[in-house]
Amino acid sequence: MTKSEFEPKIVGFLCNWCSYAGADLAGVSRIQYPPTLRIVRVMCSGRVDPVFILEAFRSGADGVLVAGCHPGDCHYLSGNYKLQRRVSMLKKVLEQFGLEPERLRLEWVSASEGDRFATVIKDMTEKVKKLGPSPLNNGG
Amino acid sequence: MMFRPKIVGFLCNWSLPQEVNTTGTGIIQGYPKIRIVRVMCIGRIDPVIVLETFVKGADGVLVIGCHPPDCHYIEGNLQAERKIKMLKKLISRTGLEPERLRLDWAYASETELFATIIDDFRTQVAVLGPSPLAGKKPDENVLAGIMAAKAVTGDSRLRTLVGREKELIEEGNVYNEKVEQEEFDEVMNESIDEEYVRSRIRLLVKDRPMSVEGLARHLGLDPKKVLRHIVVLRHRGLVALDKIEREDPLYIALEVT
Amino acid sequence: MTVVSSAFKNKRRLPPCRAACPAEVNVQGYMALLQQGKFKESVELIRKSMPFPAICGRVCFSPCQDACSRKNIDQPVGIRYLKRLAADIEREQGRIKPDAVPKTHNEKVAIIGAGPAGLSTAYELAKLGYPVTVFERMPEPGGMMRYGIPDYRLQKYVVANEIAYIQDLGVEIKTGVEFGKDIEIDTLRNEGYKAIFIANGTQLSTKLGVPGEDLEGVFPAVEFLRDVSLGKTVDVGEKVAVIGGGNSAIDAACTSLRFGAKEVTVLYRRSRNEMPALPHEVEAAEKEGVKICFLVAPKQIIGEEGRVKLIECLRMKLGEPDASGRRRPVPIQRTEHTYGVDTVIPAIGQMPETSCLPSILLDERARAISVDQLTLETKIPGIFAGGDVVTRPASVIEAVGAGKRAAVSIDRYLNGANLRTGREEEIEETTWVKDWEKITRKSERYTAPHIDIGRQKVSFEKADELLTKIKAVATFEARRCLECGLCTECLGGEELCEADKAVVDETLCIGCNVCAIVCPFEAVKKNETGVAQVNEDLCKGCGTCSASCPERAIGMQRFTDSLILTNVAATLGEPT
Amino acid sequence: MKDKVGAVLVVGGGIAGIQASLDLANSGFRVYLLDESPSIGGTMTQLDKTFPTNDCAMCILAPKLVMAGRHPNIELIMGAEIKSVEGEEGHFQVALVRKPRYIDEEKCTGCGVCARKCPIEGIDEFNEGLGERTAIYVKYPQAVPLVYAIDRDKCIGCGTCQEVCKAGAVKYDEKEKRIALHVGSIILSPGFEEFDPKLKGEYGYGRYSNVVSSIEFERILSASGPYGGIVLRPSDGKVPRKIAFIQCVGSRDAKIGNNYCSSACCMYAIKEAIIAKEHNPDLQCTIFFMDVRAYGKEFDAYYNRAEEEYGVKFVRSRVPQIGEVLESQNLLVKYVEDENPATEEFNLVVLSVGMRPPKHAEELAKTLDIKLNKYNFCSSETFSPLETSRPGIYVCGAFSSPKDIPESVAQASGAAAKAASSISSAREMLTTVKEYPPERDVSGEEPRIGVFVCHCGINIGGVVNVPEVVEYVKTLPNVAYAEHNLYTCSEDTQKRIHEIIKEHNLNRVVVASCTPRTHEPLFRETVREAGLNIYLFEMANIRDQCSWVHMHEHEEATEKAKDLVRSIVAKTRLLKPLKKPMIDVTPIGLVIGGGLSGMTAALELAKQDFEAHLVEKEKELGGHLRHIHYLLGSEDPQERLGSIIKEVTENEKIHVHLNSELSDVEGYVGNFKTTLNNDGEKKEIKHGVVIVATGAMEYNPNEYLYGVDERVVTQRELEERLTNGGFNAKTVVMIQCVGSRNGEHPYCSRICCSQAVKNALKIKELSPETDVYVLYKDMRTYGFLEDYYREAASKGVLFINYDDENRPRLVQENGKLKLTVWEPVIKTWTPIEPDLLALSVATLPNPDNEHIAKMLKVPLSKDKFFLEAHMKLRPVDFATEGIFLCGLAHWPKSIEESISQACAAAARAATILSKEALEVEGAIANVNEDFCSGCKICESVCAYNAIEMKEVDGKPRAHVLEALCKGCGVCGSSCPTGAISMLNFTDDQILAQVRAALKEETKYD
Repeated sequence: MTKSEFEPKIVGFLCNWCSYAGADLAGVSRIQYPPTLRIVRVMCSGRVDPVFILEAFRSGADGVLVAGCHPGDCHYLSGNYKLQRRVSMLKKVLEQFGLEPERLRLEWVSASEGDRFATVIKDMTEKVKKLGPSPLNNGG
Repeated sequence: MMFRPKIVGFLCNWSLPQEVNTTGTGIIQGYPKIRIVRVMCIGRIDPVIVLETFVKGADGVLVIGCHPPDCHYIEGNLQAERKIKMLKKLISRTGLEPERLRLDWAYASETELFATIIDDFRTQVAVLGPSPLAGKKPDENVLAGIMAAKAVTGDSRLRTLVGREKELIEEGNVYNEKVEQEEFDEVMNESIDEEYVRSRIRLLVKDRPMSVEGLARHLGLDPKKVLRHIVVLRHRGLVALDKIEREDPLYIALEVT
Repeated sequence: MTVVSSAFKNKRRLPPCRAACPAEVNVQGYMALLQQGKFKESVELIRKSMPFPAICGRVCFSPCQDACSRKNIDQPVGIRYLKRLAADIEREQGRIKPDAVPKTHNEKVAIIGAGPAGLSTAYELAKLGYPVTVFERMPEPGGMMRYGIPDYRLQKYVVANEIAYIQDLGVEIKTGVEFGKDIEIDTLRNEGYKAIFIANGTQLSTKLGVPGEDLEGVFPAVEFLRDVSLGKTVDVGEKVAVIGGGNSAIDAACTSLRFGAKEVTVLYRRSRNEMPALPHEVEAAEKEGVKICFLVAPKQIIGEEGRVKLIECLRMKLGEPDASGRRRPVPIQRTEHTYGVDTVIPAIGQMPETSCLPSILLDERARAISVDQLTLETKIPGIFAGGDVVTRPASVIEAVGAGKRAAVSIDRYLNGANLRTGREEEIEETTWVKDWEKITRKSERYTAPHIDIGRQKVSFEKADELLTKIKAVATFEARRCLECGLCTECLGGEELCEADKAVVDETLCIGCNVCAIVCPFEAVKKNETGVAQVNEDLCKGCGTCSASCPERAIGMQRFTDSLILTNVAATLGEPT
Repeated sequence: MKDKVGAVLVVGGGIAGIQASLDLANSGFRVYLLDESPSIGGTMTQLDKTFPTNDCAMCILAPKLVMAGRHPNIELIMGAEIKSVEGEEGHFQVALVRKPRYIDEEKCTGCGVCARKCPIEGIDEFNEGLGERTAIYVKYPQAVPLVYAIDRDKCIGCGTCQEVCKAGAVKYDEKEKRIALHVGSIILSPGFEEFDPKLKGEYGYGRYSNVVSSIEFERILSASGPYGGIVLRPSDGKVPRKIAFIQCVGSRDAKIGNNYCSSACCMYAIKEAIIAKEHNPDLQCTIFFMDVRAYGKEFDAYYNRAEEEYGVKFVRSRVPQIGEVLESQNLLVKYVEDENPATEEFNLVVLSVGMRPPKHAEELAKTLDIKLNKYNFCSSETFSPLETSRPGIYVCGAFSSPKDIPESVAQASGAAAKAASSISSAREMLTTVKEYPPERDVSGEEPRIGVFVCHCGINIGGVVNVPEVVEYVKTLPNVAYAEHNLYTCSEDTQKRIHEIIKEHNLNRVVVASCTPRTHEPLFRETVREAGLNIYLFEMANIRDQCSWVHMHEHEEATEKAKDLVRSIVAKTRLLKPLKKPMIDVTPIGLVIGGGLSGMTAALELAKQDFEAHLVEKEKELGGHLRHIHYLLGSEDPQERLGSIIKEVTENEKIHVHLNSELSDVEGYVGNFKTTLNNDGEKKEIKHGVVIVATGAMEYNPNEYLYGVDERVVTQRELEERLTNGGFNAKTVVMIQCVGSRNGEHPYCSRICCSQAVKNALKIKELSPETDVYVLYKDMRTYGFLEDYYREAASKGVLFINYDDENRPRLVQENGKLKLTVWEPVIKTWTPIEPDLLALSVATLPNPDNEHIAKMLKVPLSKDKFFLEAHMKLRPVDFATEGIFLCGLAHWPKSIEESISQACAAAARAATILSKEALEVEGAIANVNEDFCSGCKICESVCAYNAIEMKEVDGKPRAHVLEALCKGCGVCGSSCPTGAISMLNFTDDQILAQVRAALKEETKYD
């Protein structure tokens, strides 16, 4: 992969108890994945306000990942359900903005799924690379 | 033409015979055979200066001080004696003949004794022939040895030991025990050996990175010992890993800020 | 001429030798010059303190040598011998002829007596530009130096030469003028002398106070030595007895030998270590054959036809110490014994001739002039007195010292300044080794290498070579001086001065204290912030600390590493 | 009788000693932690990484070292030995002698000038002789206490160190100091001594330079080791191509009297091989072993990954001898493969040395008057694994029996429980509460941020260009100070941060290093001690989420690290100080599961005077123990079960709820409310902590005709027959790993090997002439169980090895069972006709785990057992505070291990129950009443009912119940008017973090 090829920038909102711990486990197990992800830690995926996701795209993110605990695992019981509804609503909104919905991705990652977390990132990086830079992003 | 050795004489001001011309170039009528460098006391002579003198091409260095216990500054001569003892051990490792450095005692009033010392040393150096460092192309190996020795005498380890030697042996250490001379010599010899080899290694890897095996071959030492020295040099931040070629890590000197 | 070290300014801290010398002669100064073989300059330096280097070099009791701290290592430096050698060399090779000092003052000063005290005052005042006239009773100036000390100890030409130096400065000496006869205080005042310094010494011998004292053949020491120095021939006969233990007794005894006496005996009422005479002079006399009997005192002198034949003496034992601190001799009854003698020379002391002096000047027992100890001013303002006439018989150097002090008082008196201010501080002795036990003493006594020059005639080259050898020994001896003073004040100036001090780079020093360990002078120590600090007063500049410092944080002001290395390069002729 | 002394003496400052001390100190007891060497940490400090998580040993140990070093109730007594112990349980008088260290511990700052200037050098024992150290030294840079010591035999007394020491800490005249202590109980955790490989002359250790011990190899691997983390050969500094690991050096070796297995060597050898390959991928590692004993939690997964993913070769063969090739100093390893001898040349050989009892174990035993077992380890019973022969003196760690770090940490907490229960009445008697300096009011101050970027040895520094990141960080607005450190979490750097905060007047701190999940509390503590509120601190994770996952892209990793730090700094700029509300604690524990573990945990809580509810699904207590009739060793399990049940039922502090199940769990640590369902009748219990001891289930096999032919039984059924006389078989065959180590359950059930040996010995005892065969994949009789394995073999039990390719085949032929087994030695399928076939079946997780995990909201591991917070740091805690775990619910384990873990769980629970009130999270919801329209959406979405409506001058406004709010933030992002802001995760903080993560700050638009 030559330097000049497009390197997407992905912002990841990870919940402290499951997906963030999963990302840590990927590190502990030294599972390599592309350095495209910038993680923002929140206590629960339910904390992710649609405003955050829109601001991420506005600030030039080519893709946004929101990852929470598997349903039922949530440390705060049901935060992840709230997230699910918000994301499905947001995808429709993005479409109206002319942003491909695939740029926003919702995943459930548990504290012990280090390798799964890595595969999610690899897969998302490929997909966003195919989509090319975000139209909002002035190539910054 | 007959080899006339260049000898530098470090003479203490108080044991210098009157007729020796104390100012100017130090080459005086009565003694064309020796170049005098006058110092207030031979205690003033820093080991680094002696080695620098050899680097500048002297065939022999003669240090003449007041005969103990006669020293205008009480024990300057005794401190010089211990420094030169350490220097001789160090020089013998560099390939330069330690006999090219000599310490002797004299009285200002006894000009004859002064003359005989000079003549005797002159013949001794003549026998040894010109210094491997003198002339247009000095012997690479000996020069590297002396430069390494110079770095060692500039470093605090040996200077601390030799500076404290007299007090440790005559008055005793912090535990109020007198240190035996043999025990001290053992510590000193060990320190000289270690620091000298480390200094050689550091100079060698200054210009190009080398492997433990390369260093061992160059210095004719057991690679195991060289590795132990690399460990210490790395710990002191003087040497670092440059890169690994096949199975040989190469080390490079670090500039100490 | 500038002097390097800052130590020069606080004058009152003096090395032991200089503090012990009544005339505060800068011994360390001329030692430093001698070390570099600068004989002429060292005499010039001595003359800055006093005018008689050659004389003192011969007769002084050298208190400076007793105080020399080198005695703690082997033996003191031969200060007196070196002073004499320097002065003799300067004299033989043509004394420096000073040009007369211009008269910057017009107040005329009269000095009574051309002895060491008088001449010293004249010398000091002349240097200050005062018109000085010295009135001397005897035909030649010099006082006791010429007439009190026999030729073998102090050659006349030496005295003349040194007095000539004073005259060259512009001092006028009028001989044959007797105070109290030809001139008096009032005549001098009328002649316009503003200040008078009475230093006519002690002329009269002290009487023995025993029967038969005025028999013929009893020849008081003062007159005996004066006549000899005046060139009269004196017949002392075969056997001579000298009464007394001072220098004049020994001089009289030795002079008697030189006048043909076969058997000369000195009778001294106390024991050997109470003798005031110089020990080496006593030994020299004994070596020449003089016999000395101790604890003996004359009871009476028995004469035959008015001429002395026998002297009867009593044995003494020493009782309680008297006023002078010496133990009082007490006669032991029935120990009378006699010595057959042709001449008896009493030498038990001298007295000033006070009859010619106004009584107001005299002390209560009218035996000497009483003065203010500090300013040497007598009861009459403007009139000062010093030397033997005040202190009764004392040494040449003490007289010179008194002369110097009187000159200061006269100078202040004539300028109307207070005589006492700033003169009371006592002297603080500096020595740089705090405890001498730590210093290794030398086992064998040091004996100067003996040079046999003998009396034989020598060619000019041989003499010159001989002189170089003597100078070499002298410089070596001078090098033994430990330079206890802060700055040698050798007035040698910047290029000559080799004073060197250590200097610490505080950024490099880590406070490991090796410098303090190697410095025997405790001149470098860690200060409270834990960094090495040099005490410039104590630092001798040997440089050992600089060469031993593990962090190479100590350099020297003068003998820097780079200077030494440039010298090395220079000597080797930098290899191309 | 005299009242008890509320203090405990812990002998030995290794990981076990430290863990025990922390648990005791945090539950109200004063602790004297004693260690022979100048600093605590024991052998673990020398390790590079630890299995099976590959965490760097120092990263796990450093937080515990720092906490122990700073804890107001723990007093470190270094360089000391016990001279005498008098008295009895509750009040011991201990006489200690402290050897002089010649440095004043109060004054020494550990700056190291003295060591840099000391002219004397000696062998560096910490680096196992591979390097040099000076006469005045500290064992390793992160030592706690960070105080230097003088090696009196080496030092010539030149005085340099005293002179250069700015703190004036050097005291040459320090003498031996006698110390007298009064303690209530004593815990022995002196650890072990590494077996000296010189005693096995045939391996050439000490003669061949390239034969090293495993501890030496740890130092070679370590980034802070002599070779800076580059794997080299000591003989010539070359990078080895092929490394051989020889197992069981000094273990399972009757010839030299060490017949026991040292338990941890298989695993650390595999780890060393994996880490070595990580250092340079084309390295080839071969491990020569007899049995790979990967019996612990997820050990087998680690073993399989080593083999498949890392390509480590495993050769099952003893190595009789090692030779040396003179010229190259390579090594010739002789071994046996498929019965024929072979030799292979290696560049480096690592001897996996076993564990010997600590150096002066006998002396210690004599002084403390405790019994040792025949190997000089501390002897203990199966049912009282933590107690020595003398009441009041307890044991944990390797001194009780060789074990790995997770076991040692669990045992340490267990010993803490035991030590605490015997002096429970003296709790809080001698402890002091930690004093903090007053908090600095930073409101109104311009943000002045201090950034500390960590190398973490080579973990970060090896990939990310840390100095470049620091230079970049200095350009960020409001960053007042930035620097990089080798280990930011170490004690010395904590002190540095403290001083720098003061010196540069910082009011916010960022540490860029590893994950906040493990290290945030440690740094918050340091920041608080420097007078700053703990919420003025943030961490950027540039290790686990950057350097470790982008190991081959150094530039990109460095750029990403810069972005992550810039992003966190952006959030830090907006951080506000917050206060932490206190919640009270109901000092009652709830234990789920009435098996051995449950009962032990409940008993331990009761002994510490805490009330406990014990909930058991069935109608009687006992769990699996009811089916165990005899043990290896002399104790009678049924008799002990009876006495435990009696003790539990008679203890009035324990409320037993039989045939009861959990129906609902509400609340949080200190304030749980659980409703039990007792045959339909509901009962509500209030309690402060939960201990999960739900045990496990035996696998019901469907292979080997089980259930079809009644001659095929499980080991438990065999045990029943052997006890009630129903046994008369002539040939018995046992098959191991039935249901374990296969696709479905890829883990080892740990206890089946010892169960098989137990039954085999029983058979030989009852009818010696019966033939017994045991077909095994690996005989995993670790620790002292090895003795029984050897005893069985000597009594004629035949052990035959099989592997997955050729498993034993069973058919029913004319009424007989016909078993064909692959005979590896003669390489043929040999038939055996057993009268009885015993299957060693796997231990499976309890099916109820799913349901209970949901209720308690705790995670399960991949194998469906419960997942603990951290395998090494917190083995018996759950991530959720206040919930603990022990027994088979955690992982299959033996009776002693279950008891130890049960006590450990009780000890951990006691650290909470012993407190009246707990400080609770400060980052919770905050309502701005002006914006709140009273729409109640927040109330509906909050899962904790932590927000409700409240009348505010007539209008409904949202109001947060601080004690209940967990700070999840759901309400914050659901509120249509933005009235709710989440403290420490406010909207603008997160938005700033998002913007900065993507691009350079420009003036905000």
